[in-house]
Amino acid sequence: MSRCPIDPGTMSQTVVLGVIGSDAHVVGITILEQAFDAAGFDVINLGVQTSQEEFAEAALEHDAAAVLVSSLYGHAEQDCQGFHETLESADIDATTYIGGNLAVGQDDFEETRATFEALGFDRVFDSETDTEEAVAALTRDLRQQTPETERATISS
Amino acid sequence: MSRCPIDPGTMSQTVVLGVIGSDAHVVGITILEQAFDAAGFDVINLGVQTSQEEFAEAALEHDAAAVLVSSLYGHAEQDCQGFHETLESADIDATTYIGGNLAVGQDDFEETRATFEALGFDRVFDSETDTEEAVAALTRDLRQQTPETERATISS
Amino acid sequence: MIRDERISADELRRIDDEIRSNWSTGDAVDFEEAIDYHESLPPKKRFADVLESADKPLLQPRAGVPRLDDQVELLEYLHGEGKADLLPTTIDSYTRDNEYEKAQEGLEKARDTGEDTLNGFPAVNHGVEGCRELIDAIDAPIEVRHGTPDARLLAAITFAGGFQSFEGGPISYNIPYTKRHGLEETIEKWQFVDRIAGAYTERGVRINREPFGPLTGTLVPPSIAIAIMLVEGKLAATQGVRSITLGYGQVGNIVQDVAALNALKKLGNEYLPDEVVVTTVFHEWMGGFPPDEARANGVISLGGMTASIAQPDKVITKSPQEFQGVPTKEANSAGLRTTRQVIDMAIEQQIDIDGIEEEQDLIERETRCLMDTIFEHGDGDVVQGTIQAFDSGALDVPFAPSDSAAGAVLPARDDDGRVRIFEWADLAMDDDIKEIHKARLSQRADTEGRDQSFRMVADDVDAISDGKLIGRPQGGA
Amino acid sequence: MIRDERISADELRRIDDEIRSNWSTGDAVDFEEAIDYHESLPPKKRFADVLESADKPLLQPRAGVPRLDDQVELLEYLHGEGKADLLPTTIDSYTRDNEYEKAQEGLEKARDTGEDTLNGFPAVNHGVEGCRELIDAIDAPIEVRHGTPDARLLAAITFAGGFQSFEGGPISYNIPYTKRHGLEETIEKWQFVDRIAGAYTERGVRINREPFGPLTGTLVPPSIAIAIMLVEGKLAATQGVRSITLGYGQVGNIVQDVAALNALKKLGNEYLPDEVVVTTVFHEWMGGFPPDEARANGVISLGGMTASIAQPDKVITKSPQEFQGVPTKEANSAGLRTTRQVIDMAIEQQIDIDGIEEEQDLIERETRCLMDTIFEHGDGDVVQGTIQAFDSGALDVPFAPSDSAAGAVLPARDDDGRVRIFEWADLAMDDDIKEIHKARLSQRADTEGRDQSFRMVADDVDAISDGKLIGRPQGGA
Ligand code: B12
Ligand code: B12
Repeated sequence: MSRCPIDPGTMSQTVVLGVIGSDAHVVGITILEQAFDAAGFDVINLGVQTSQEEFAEAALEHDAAAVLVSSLYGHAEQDCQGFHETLESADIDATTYIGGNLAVGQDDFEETRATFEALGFDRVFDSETDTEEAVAALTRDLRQQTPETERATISS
Repeated sequence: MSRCPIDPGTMSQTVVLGVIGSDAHVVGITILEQAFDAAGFDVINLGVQTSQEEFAEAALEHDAAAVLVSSLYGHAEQDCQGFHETLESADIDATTYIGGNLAVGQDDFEETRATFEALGFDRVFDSETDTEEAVAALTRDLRQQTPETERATISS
Repeated sequence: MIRDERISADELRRIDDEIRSNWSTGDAVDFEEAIDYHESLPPKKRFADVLESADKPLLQPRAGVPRLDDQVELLEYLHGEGKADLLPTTIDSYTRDNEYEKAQEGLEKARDTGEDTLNGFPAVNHGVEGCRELIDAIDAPIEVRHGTPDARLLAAITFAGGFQSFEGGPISYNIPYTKRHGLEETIEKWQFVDRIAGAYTERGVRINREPFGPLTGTLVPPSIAIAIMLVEGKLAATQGVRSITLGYGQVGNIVQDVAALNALKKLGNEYLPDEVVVTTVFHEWMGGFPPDEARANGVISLGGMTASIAQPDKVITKSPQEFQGVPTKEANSAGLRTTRQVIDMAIEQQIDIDGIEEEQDLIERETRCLMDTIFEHGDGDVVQGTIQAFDSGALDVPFAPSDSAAGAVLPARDDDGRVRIFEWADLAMDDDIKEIHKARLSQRADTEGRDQSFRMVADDVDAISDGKLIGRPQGGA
Repeated sequence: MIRDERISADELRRIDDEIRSNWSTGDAVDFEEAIDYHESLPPKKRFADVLESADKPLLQPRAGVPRLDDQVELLEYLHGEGKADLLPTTIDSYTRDNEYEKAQEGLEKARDTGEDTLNGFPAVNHGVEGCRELIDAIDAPIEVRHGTPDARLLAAITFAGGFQSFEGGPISYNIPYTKRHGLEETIEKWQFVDRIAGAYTERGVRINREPFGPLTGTLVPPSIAIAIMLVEGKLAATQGVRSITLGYGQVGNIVQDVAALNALKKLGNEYLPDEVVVTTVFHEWMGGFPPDEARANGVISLGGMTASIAQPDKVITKSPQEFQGVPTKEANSAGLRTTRQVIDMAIEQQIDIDGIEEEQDLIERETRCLMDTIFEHGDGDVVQGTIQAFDSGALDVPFAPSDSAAGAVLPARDDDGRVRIFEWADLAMDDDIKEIHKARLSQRADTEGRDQSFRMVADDVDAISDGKLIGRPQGGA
């Protein structure tokens, strides 16, 4: 199979990735890491059981363009309370995504999406998300934020 | 396994059994025949694709105490229109049961029961019916109709 | 005296004219124009080609509702959501009885009330145009499935209507499906059906014919089913059919089922003429289902597992609602997807189970006994042989409702769950084979500490719906 | 330096006092009184006896909700409607982190709102009395299932609360479940858990212990899982445990799964002391499930099929809603009944598949390599050996999130769908075994016309949820 990395643009595109709270589901981020890496991003994978502060520290240190939070075990809502405040207080203005199994039990995803958008995430992904989908979305989102080059807007 | 036939009483207890309409599902009545026979009834099995008239003729000829109608294929309601009128016009006053898969599709059984009771059947059985259940019910129903012996009423 | 001979062109025309006058829609059938229509169909709607060129088992559900638009919607759903490879159109019971008048009433009632007052699609009433609307709408091949003893008009209309596959046969749609039709009568009628299929075939439109293998669906010993498939395959071939799919219904014992499908394929190629392309179809369990969708899914999966090992060309799936009644489209698709998942997970695995060859050998020997008796009864003619063999009981089907079969043979499972014959009646079978069955069944009787009796048969009939394969006495063994 | 030695009575008492003061409910634990309580339980609630005396695989689901009455209702349902033989109580994630305060908040919120704000039953917060209410209410044995690195308080409370089976172990509840706990630390903590189980055992209350076999649930090569089971079994035995259930998670290839379960049983009996009763548990597929209940039922059924052949003592079932989130009780029961139907239909059949002995032999040889390296690393001491072997990477688990494991080993399926090792890193394995894996994997690479790479691993991770066993390139082979 041929791989077609989507060119993420010229500026450094560092992505911080991790599983929040005390969640230890690592397989998803392992796959995500590989996909973002193959697409040309610089990926800082913090692994599982990452605290809000660790996300903030890493984002600051690496001047991350995006922070990608994963949660599978059903406690995402509690774990993400105040997440964006933590980022803001460290002056981080990165694009934030969250994805995985975000609710306990058999929930309706639209409700879940609304909950996490209200918490401040730019995009919310369910666990059926294809890695390509996430890579494409981030590529688009980051391009639109790049003022120096003129680009045609890609409709989302 | 020991078999405990339920004594259906002293008088002749002939049961006419058949599958109505153009339905050819024979396995159920084969099993029912064997069960009623083992329980001491005289069973006249008319087989599949039996018309209302054939049921009436057989009931008359054998002075049947009960007429048991089976239907599996989903056309029972059409096939049983006027069934009790056919019996009445031949002066047959037998207990009538119907059983099997009585509706097309995934229906609520209580509705189905009401439909067939309205058509005149004394009892309506679904396809989860155990043969023993049917034998026990008929034994009770026929006893209650036997005036010469005094019996304690068995609650149904 | 009817024999296994091709219907002459004159005769074909005569019957064709006659049956087309049985219902108003018969007029619209025009063979030449129909050939044009078939030729206009894209390759992916050509049933025989799609089936014969597949490299893994194709899945097909059962489905039929009275109204045309509902049928389109239903098949689109089964294709899209259920990912069915091949689609069905199941015909209603009135049409099967040639009661087109009653079917018309049902169809009109369905149109008025929106309810499904018929248990299938009345294709004769929908006519050639109605059928073509369906064929045009659906992006996959579609087969007519029914259970009609006299399917001549149905065949004439549905073939002209663009269907390229037609289930059934003179024995398989007689013995399990009807009480009073004589075999001679149904053979004559199906010779006509096969002859029109043959006529299309000669013009390059290969109509696929599929004898109905499961018969009564209830503990049918493999060799009986296979013998009947071979007979029906031969009859169809004589009339010019060149794409024949022989069927077999799962009995639930994996070794026996794989052996039976292997034997079916092998004997099919052996007994049918070389010019016929023989394919096989495996029906997921056709007997009584558990009254519980979760357990039904287990039954369906065991079918998928078996299919992944035997690799028939086609699998007819069941739905988890089989017990209850005609399934919703969602349940029907679920049955397809469950089957698909099991097959796709297992099919690349090498699963060679011991004892399959031995069982296959037994099935083949049994089938040859039955075929020999048929040829003997007919003095070499398979039509006469079949009629006479059923008449004498040398050929028989368990639980047959038909007056044309003795229905005296009784099956029961052995200690391993394979279907054996408990009561032979007059079935023609070598003594050494009978001894093998007897030994297997007495082993089971020993395990259970009870005598072989009809009770055992009845317990086996209920076993799968009660959650087991073998109908052991309760609390026993 | 921590070694594989029994904790002394003094030490046991000291730790016991210490941990019981970690949360208010610890006070209520009274060993002597607890023994009385266990003795009062009827035979059908004695986990070890029920499991060890069963004559066919017992079924057990996973289930835990925060509130006591809901948990009672849930387990009653799974027992009644799901016909589970053994019941679980799955503990919430805060308790697993020893965050009893947060668990308390969650529990109170659950009580106030009626919503399940925790992903399990906070047994420590419910305390001894709460646990006993559950044990009293349910007419079957119940196991504590969790994922807790430091499960000392949980064990003290649940054992006193009447539970007689406890899942987990120092490796299996560390490596897959947590990032920062050192192995030395978790081993020490689990020695205590095992020691209390041993203390009960000495008083005639045989607490069953079940190391968690599936590990990360994702393409774990059988020998790695088995080696870890043997280590944890040995550690438990040293502390006096006498009923040990070794676990294994389905990889989906029937031959490999049956071979692995056979090897697990055989090596378990060989490596563990004679006085231990060794049983086995088979977990239905623990990796990513299809996002479709119908297809999930196929995955579950393949597990049932495998169980019917391998006949482990227990099967942990999955629900068709596994992909989505914590299942409803109906879906959980459905998973049980689907599994039951498949097992009951297949278990009486003789299904001997070729190649099982060969695969078993390979698994055993691999496992012995790993066990040898452990003994060597520890100079005969299994505790030190395990710590050192993980440290050097001679022992490793694929996809391990823990800092205590290299997580450098990478698995991939071969052309038959068996899990092989693609990247060995420092795993201790004989070269001839490595060659076998290499040959199998290059056969697959050939079939697919692509190189072995992480892409293959990623495709295999997704394969079952995408509907296949092997992650072939799309549109390829
Ligand atoms: C494997 C597994 C485990 C393994 C994990 C091993 C490990 N360390 O990784 C083990 C067995 C240890 C485990 C433990 C637990 N698990 Co678990 N587990 C699973 C399972 C079966 C598969 C997860 C997986 O690996 N999938 C494959 C990967 C490739 O997919 P993924 O993780 O979904 O990630 C993809 C997408 O979600 C998405 N994505 C994920 N994150 C993000 C983030 C962003 C920004 C984006 C864009 C996309 C994205 O892209 C990824 C790549 O394709 C799922 C159920 C399922 N999905 O089938 C349950 C599941 C996630 N687990 C569950 C639970 C409850 C637990 C436990 C709490 C309970 C228990 N039974 O012990 C513990 C938690 C322990 C802990 N502290 O975290 C629940 C969660 C319930 C909920 N949310 O409502 C699930 C859904 C099972 C269930 N139905 O109950 N589990
Ligand atoms: C085997 C079978 C067949 C065989 C029948 C062979 C034969 N001649 O007997 C074949 C394959 C030929 C067949 C054909 C058809 N079948 Co069919 N068949 C079944 C199946 C799978 C099992 C039936 C069976 O034998 N059960 C075992 C016996 C022991 O149980 P039983 O018949 O239910 O009888 C018991 C009880 O119902 C009860 N009972 C029955 N009658 C009575 C009467 C009284 C008075 C009492 C007290 C009790 C009682 O006691 C019996 C003994 O325990 C059922 C589905 C299922 N149940 O799993 C579908 C089913 C009955 N068939 C169905 C249909 C639609 C058909 C066809 C119309 C369509 C088709 N696919 O071709 C044709 C009909 C042909 C015709 N003219 O009749 C539908 C009926 C739909 C509905 N009612 O809504 C069903 C439910 C399948 C489905 N889900 O779609 N079928």
